[in-house]
Amino acid sequence: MRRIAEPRNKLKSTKALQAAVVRFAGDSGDGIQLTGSQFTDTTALFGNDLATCPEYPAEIRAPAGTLPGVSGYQIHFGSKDVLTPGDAVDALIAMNPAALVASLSDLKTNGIVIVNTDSFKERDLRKARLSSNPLDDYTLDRFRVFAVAITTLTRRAVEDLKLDGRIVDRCKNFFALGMCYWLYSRPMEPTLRWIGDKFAENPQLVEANRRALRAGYSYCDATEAFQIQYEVPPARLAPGVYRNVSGNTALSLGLIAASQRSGAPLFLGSYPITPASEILHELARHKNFGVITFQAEDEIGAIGAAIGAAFAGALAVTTTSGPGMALNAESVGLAVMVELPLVICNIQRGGPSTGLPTKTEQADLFQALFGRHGEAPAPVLAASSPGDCFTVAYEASRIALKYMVPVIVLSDGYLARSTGPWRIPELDDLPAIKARYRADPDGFAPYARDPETLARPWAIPGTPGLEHRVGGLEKRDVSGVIDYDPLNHERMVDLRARKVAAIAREIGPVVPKGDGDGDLLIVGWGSTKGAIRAAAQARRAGGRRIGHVHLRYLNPLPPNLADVLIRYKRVLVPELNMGQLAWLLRSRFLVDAIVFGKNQGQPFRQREIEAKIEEALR
Amino acid sequence: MRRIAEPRNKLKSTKALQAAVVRFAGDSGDGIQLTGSQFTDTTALFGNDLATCPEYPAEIRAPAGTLPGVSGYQIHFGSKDVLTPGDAVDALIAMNPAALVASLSDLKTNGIVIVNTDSFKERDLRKARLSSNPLDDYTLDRFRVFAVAITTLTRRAVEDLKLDGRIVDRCKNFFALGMCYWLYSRPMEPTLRWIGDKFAENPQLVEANRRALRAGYSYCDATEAFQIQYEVPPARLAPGVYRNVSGNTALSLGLIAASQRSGAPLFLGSYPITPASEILHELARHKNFGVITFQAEDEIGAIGAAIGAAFAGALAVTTTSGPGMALNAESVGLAVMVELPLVICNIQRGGPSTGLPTKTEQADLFQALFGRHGEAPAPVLAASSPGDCFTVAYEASRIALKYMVPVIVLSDGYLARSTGPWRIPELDDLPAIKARYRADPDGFAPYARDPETLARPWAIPGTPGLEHRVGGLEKRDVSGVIDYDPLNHERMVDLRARKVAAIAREIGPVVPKGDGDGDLLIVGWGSTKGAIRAAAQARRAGGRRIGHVHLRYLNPLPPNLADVLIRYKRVLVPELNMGQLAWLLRSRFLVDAIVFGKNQGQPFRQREIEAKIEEALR
Amino acid sequence: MNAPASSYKKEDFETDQDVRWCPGCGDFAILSALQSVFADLGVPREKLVIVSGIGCSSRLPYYVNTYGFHGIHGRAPAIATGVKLANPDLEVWIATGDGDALAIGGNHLIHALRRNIGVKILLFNNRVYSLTKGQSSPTSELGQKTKSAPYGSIDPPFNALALALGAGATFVARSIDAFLPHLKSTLRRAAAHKGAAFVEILQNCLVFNDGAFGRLTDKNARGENLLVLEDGQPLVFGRRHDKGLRLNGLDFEAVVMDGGSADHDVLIHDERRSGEGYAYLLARMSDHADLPTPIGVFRDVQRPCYEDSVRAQIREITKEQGAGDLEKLLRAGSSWEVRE
Amino acid sequence: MNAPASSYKKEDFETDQDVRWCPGCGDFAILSALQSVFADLGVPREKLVIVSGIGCSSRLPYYVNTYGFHGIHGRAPAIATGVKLANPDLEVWIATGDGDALAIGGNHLIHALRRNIGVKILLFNNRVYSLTKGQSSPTSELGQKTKSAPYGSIDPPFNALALALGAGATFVARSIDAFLPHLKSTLRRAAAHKGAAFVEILQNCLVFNDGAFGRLTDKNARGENLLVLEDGQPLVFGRRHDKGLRLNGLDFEAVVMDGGSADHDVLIHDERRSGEGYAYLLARMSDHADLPTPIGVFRDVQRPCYEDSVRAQIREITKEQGAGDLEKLLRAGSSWEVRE
Ligand SMILES: Cc1ncc(C[n+]2csc(CCOP(=O)(O)OP(=O)(O)O)c2C)c(N)n1
Ligand SMILES: Cc1ncc(C[n+]2csc(CCOP(=O)(O)OP(=O)(O)O)c2C)c(N)n1
Ligand code: SF4
Ligand code: SF4
Ligand SMILES: [Mg+2]
Ligand SMILES: [Mg+2]
Repeated sequence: MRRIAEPRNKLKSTKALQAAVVRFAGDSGDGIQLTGSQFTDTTALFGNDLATCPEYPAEIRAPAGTLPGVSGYQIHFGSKDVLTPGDAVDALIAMNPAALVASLSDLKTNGIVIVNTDSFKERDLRKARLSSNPLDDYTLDRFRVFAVAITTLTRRAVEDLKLDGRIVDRCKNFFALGMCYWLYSRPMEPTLRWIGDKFAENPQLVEANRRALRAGYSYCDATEAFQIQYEVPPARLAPGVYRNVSGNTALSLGLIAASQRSGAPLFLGSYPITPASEILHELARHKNFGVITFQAEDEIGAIGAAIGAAFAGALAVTTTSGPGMALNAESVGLAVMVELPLVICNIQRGGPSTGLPTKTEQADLFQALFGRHGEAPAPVLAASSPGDCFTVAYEASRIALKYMVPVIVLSDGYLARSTGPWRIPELDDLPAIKARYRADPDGFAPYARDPETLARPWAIPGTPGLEHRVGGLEKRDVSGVIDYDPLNHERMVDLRARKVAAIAREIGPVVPKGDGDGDLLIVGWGSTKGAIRAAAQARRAGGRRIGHVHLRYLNPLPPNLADVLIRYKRVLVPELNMGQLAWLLRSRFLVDAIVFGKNQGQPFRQREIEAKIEEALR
Repeated sequence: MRRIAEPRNKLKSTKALQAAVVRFAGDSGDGIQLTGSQFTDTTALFGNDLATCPEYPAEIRAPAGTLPGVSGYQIHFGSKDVLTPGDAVDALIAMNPAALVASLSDLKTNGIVIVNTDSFKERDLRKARLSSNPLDDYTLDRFRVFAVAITTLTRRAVEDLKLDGRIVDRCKNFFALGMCYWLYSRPMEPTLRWIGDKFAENPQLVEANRRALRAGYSYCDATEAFQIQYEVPPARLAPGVYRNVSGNTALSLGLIAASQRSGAPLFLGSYPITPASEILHELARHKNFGVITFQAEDEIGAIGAAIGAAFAGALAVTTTSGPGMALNAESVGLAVMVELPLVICNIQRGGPSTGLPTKTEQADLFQALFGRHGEAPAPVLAASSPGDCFTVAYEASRIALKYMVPVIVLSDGYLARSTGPWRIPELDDLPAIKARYRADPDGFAPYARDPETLARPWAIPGTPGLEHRVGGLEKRDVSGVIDYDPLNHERMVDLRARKVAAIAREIGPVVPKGDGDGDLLIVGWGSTKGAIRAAAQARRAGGRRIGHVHLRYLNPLPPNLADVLIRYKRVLVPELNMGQLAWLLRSRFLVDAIVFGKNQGQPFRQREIEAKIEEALR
Repeated sequence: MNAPASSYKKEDFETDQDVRWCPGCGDFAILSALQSVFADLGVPREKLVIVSGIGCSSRLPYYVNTYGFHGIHGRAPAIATGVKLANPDLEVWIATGDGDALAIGGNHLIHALRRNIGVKILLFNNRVYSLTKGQSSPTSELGQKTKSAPYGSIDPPFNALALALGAGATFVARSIDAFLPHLKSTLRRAAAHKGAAFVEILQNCLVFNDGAFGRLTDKNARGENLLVLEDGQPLVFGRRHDKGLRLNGLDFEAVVMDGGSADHDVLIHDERRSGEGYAYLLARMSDHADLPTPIGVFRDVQRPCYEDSVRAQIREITKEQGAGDLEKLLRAGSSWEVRE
Repeated sequence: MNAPASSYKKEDFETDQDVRWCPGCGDFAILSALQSVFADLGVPREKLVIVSGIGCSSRLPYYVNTYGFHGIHGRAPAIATGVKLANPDLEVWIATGDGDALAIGGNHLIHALRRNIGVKILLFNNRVYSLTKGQSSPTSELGQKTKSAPYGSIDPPFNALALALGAGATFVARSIDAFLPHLKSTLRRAAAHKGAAFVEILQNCLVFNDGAFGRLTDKNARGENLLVLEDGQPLVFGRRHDKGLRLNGLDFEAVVMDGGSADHDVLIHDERRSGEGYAYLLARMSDHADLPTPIGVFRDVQRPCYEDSVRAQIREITKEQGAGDLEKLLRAGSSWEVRE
């Protein structure tokens, strides 16, 4: 089923758009996330490219109707490349006053605002700390406001079902969804079907929700207030099978894929922490892949168990966020020393300390690169989009297994939660990956190295004749026995560094997007990719000669980066921190990279980067 | 008592030296450390400048006579500035074969080797894994060897005391010491006195040890083999009262001094770890200064308690080494966020992981600067000599109290153990330092800031009217309540960074030692100061134009550093790591600083730096 | 400015912060109980310090108008130890959760109890990680479905009180959010104890583990499932107070009290019982399906408390050696003078 | 290459590494006992894994020719848990010290015991930090002078066995380095236990705490101070085996066995006793100056072990859902196809 459109009301006019940004906002009890994902699924099936960004309240259940209780879900969809969830909102559906005021500043002038008037009573305004009703004052002057009694209309639609009032009111989000489907000419079929599956056990609920959805749609179709219906034609995506994934889901799938393809059973040692927990949740659901998820007593127990599992032959993983990563520092050093494969995922959040746990930030790059005592280098990879989390998790596993090293994967709260269409890879297209267990006792030495990768052998307990001891003390080259000899230490420090550096050979050259040389090279990493690309495209369209390099490999850096950097007059590094990658580039290449830091717990807006580009070029 | 010399044997000749390097080496049971420190104390009292470096076996009690069981003590003393314990040894006292072979490579050609022939039996050679006797083969051809039956001669000297054989043999180190006193024309008086005090409860022991000492002296005086006696005249040290201190002792004293002067009681939360433990031991001995030493269950408990104590008004300190520092990362971030004074001392050792716990290294600079999640800046100071540990500990406390920040102090295993003469400061000369507890409820806000230092008020529990809450979540400027507002977060990230950066105002300009401009600037930090200075002096004497800047403040950097850097053609950064400070300078100043890393668990030799200087200037 | 300690009202311990718990959360009751108890204690407000870790429960300090420290996950006992050692005059309370105290913070907890440092530890046990939205905790029950154990937990839970006793706790109690008077009196008892006081408060998380303690709070069920400990009173329970506990060798067993001879075997609760076995058996009761779960004060005994020992040692040494003299200290050992 | 498991000799478990303990250290005896026991177990050498933390004791893996992992300080139980979960066929042993296991590693230890993961934990208790040259440990005794407590320790020590029981340990035992046959048989019992086995081994550190267990090992003293537990045998001690333990309410008391009626009260040791109180009282005996210190197996009961539960759940779910199909998994949820 694709591209089914509802019958059109001939009295209304239709306007084609290249893209649109819609935000659903309401109280966390209002089912906003569900509404948003339904809209997203329908839009994906419809064939648009898209990007989404949910926003949850920081509290589990902040008092209903208050500002801290607002839940939001934004989707940007279009018929061209959609790179970000959108700077500015074309249409806002606000289920209560708090949701309205929280979103106002992001709304385009002349944008659409649909409000549920039933929740703009005196009491509701008070909860949102408003002294006057925004529907009555000047607040909404700049916008096209549709004041709809959504609750009342929903009730009316399901009246005869004689349902409990609380249940009825829970249907109102489907009414709102129906309105949006009308507004953007989306088919209702997928959601109607979904409702059927979801509430299969309660036919009355199925009926009520379906009716609400249809009622919303019909309401727009019938009422005079709504005159224009929009159309956003499907995008031309590369052929393939797609699904919409969040970063955390994609990361989990990447790990399972790596385990399945390599033959090393997946072991996750983890301790819950926002925004990494969903990886633990997701992997715990797939035990039929032989996945072991071990929720440890703390992060140190989690990574400790992962190191033990790696010793015993598993594809071992630990997932955490900044604070947990800080606790893990000593254990990462151990993994570096014992040279075992390990994938360490840090889903970054706002810091320092407990910081802004529900917000996003990229301020743990230094920690990933340098946050250990002694010289303890480890490869560091960063994912740049929800779907890319799959690729990076898989690639990190590959490197870990091939080089016998702990590999650090950086994602962040924004990637973790936001979604985008992901082309599901053909299994045969995935890079080769293999657990190479040593079995042959002949010539075995625990720290003898593969001449190419410098990897030591993976001789797992249970293998006869390979009994040996590893540990955190410095070891003698080849034999692996404890050794404090000065020159041996220097050799081992060097070997550990060279092993990581050698991975660069496998990293393809970076090829800047946009102009291959020119005035400005923008270098980014991680979740900022969409915003940077969109901004660069826009400024190039405005006549600028700009290239954009987005780094997946932060350590080692791609081997041709130096050559690329010198082809531009200036280098700009936008990051959600105070300039950590910029520091790295400055030090490594002695290039006067311009720091563009943002420390607001929020992703970049395209326009912020555009403005900075212009400033840099001035 | 100073400069008492023993009567001279007129038949022998005397040769004056500017400096000499003596190493005592033997089994860890041989009392080597005690012998070395007696020689040192005497030499200090005699008026030489000096530097020492003890080396302990890694094991508690490695099997007697083996290579891992060798204990060493090296002293460099002279009549000019003595900057290092010496690259090469003028005189070695080797109490057994293992001690001899372990030291051979450090011995100057034509150097003196005194061996105790009584311990060069077949069995002793086997323990040292020697197949032939080095006294009989070519091994010692390059040296002036004095083969002395030290054990036998000692026994003979105390024969009539009818002591237990084991006790008698323990006296032999005093015989050796006596020989050295003769060799370098040192007075025996101080040690004779010390023996009297030390063994006061056992007059027989006093007698035996004194006899052994005198016997050693007389033996050299009498026997023909020893023809030349050396003299190293006193140095011209700046006037003042001196004592010989190790880095860990000086650091402990600095903390007590800071507490006494500031009025904030000293609280140490610590967990034992080599080479930091002696600070805990030392402070635990001074409870009559009101010092609380709390040995916690682990490092996290230690720093946690310190943070709690800081909240309650103490000058709070934690001491650890790399692995503990790694564990502390999360808590340091908390201290940054709650903006409480805290002194965090990392006595670095060889890493990564457990690494080389008894060896020295400077590879935790990155960890100190960047080893936390989020943007969590903290001042970082490094000590450069044993005595400087006092100054730096005091200064770190001053900064912590003045700016309400956690301050990281870096020392290392080499500084911790080695000793040098330290001019005891006059109390009045110490910089002002003050615990500024807030008492006035008027206008109080927990995150209101001093306009100059940006410090928030220290309002300690027990103060009426100042009840407030702190924590690791982002806080609103001034009021300190939890706040996830994007712009507030940015402001706070910025404020925390500016507060640390502002300390630069108090850092005097760096003035290079040596040439103020020229071909090469050497920039160093920490314990390498002596070796760098000595090498730079030597190369300047060889005609090079070299300056040397040694950084005490690693964050923030001294404000005039950029101006200094550009006055030289090249910049060389010798460090006991892979180039961490060099990286910092490159990034910060875009200067092509040359990395000179050494990763051997050993301090620099002067000659290594000299060679590198020449290479850099080529 | 501050009201005199004797005339506090509960409101004096409220702050202007919005309380950010889910409406209906058991944490509200605990907060309210604590504020009331603080008002009654007669301790000046500025001498009260609440330290917490991370979790829904650990938000508590923000809502009580005393000094407060919202620490990091699991570290409240460490921070609180530092506060109390630095200033033993303060009354230091800890608010913590089952994850905070028993998972990541387990080590600090047992060491605080071992040392018997004078802090009051309130463990809000809802058998789940709530702030992080519903994973298993070390007190989650076998089979309990959570986000991290979607097929049911296979990790056997800790018995928090048995663990505390094993670590050497001198004061151990249990109460329930739903029983406000009992909770208050338990908190009062904790306040009165000198040394470490460990209080497990069974707390309902209505979002992620609603009804976890229904057996104990439900009007109909609780009679059979709950045993309220009272010092000097027999160990009696049952809807009609008709059952008692007696010893069978070294185990407890429930007997019906029918006025017969068995009635005399029923044990009398003794909080100060010196042997450790009694409190331990009481603590282990909740592991046994056939025994009721006790609430109240299990054990309240005296051992020297840590902050006193620390101060006493300092006093003693200072008496012996005299107060430290910095000048002398710096010049200790062999020093020498160099003159111009 | 490897000898058949059945014909191992002790020497098969030696390595070519120089043993770096002080001559005379109690660790040698433990090493030797373990090597002998390994030789007898009939487990192929490659299936044995020894994990340790940091400390003198934690050097042990280097000296045993099996797979070995010298971890970081305190984390051996975490690492061992990962090894055992990843491959339950392995026999996983932990060598740890009183500092390693009870100070920094306390949390991992109690959680390993709670989960009942099948690892054998050998705690070398010398009541001091030896590797770091003599600081206090959590089992140092009150008043013990150490480098970090030069005026005597004021920290009350843990009772390791009580702590283990409080955490839910299923196998708890104590032995002494000096009693080689007893030590070996205790290790053999640990090897035979399914689930977590916790063995405290009193170990003499002759450098930093020499004679700490003299009361128990000294020929003259030990009769009165030591009680050797034997399953099914009465709790008897005394130089002339003339004293027994009986219950007084819920406490143990020592009685002289004079052939009189009191003799019948003397308790019979029962390792498998289901109630928790008995083993706990045995564990607490060493805290009481008037009671002897027991050695032997205190408790040996069965609970499901963690690695089994983990595997069972995986098996069950796989049976229900079928083995995972990667292709299907990737395409799960609503997917759509875009054609050329
Ligand atoms: C180092 C670290 N790890 C993990 C977290 C995430 N985290 C916050 S609260 C919490 C558990 C809370 O559970 P509990 O202590 O039972 O408190 P509750 O929310 O149930 O009251 C976790 C895992 C964190 N903040 N810091
Ligand atoms: C994180 C960390 N903290 C501290 C240390 C230092 N350390 C090494 S062993 C040890 C204690 C050893 O005591 P114990 O476990 O009793 O072993 P023993 O030496 O007595 O056998 C300590 C504190 C370390 N290696 N790592
Ligand atoms: S999630 Fe549970 S524990 Fe947290 S506030 Fe809500 S009800 Fe309370
Ligand atoms: S220091 Fe003590 S425990 Fe360590 S090896 Fe020596 S005797 Fe054994
Ligand atoms: Mg909880
Ligand atoms: Mg020990």
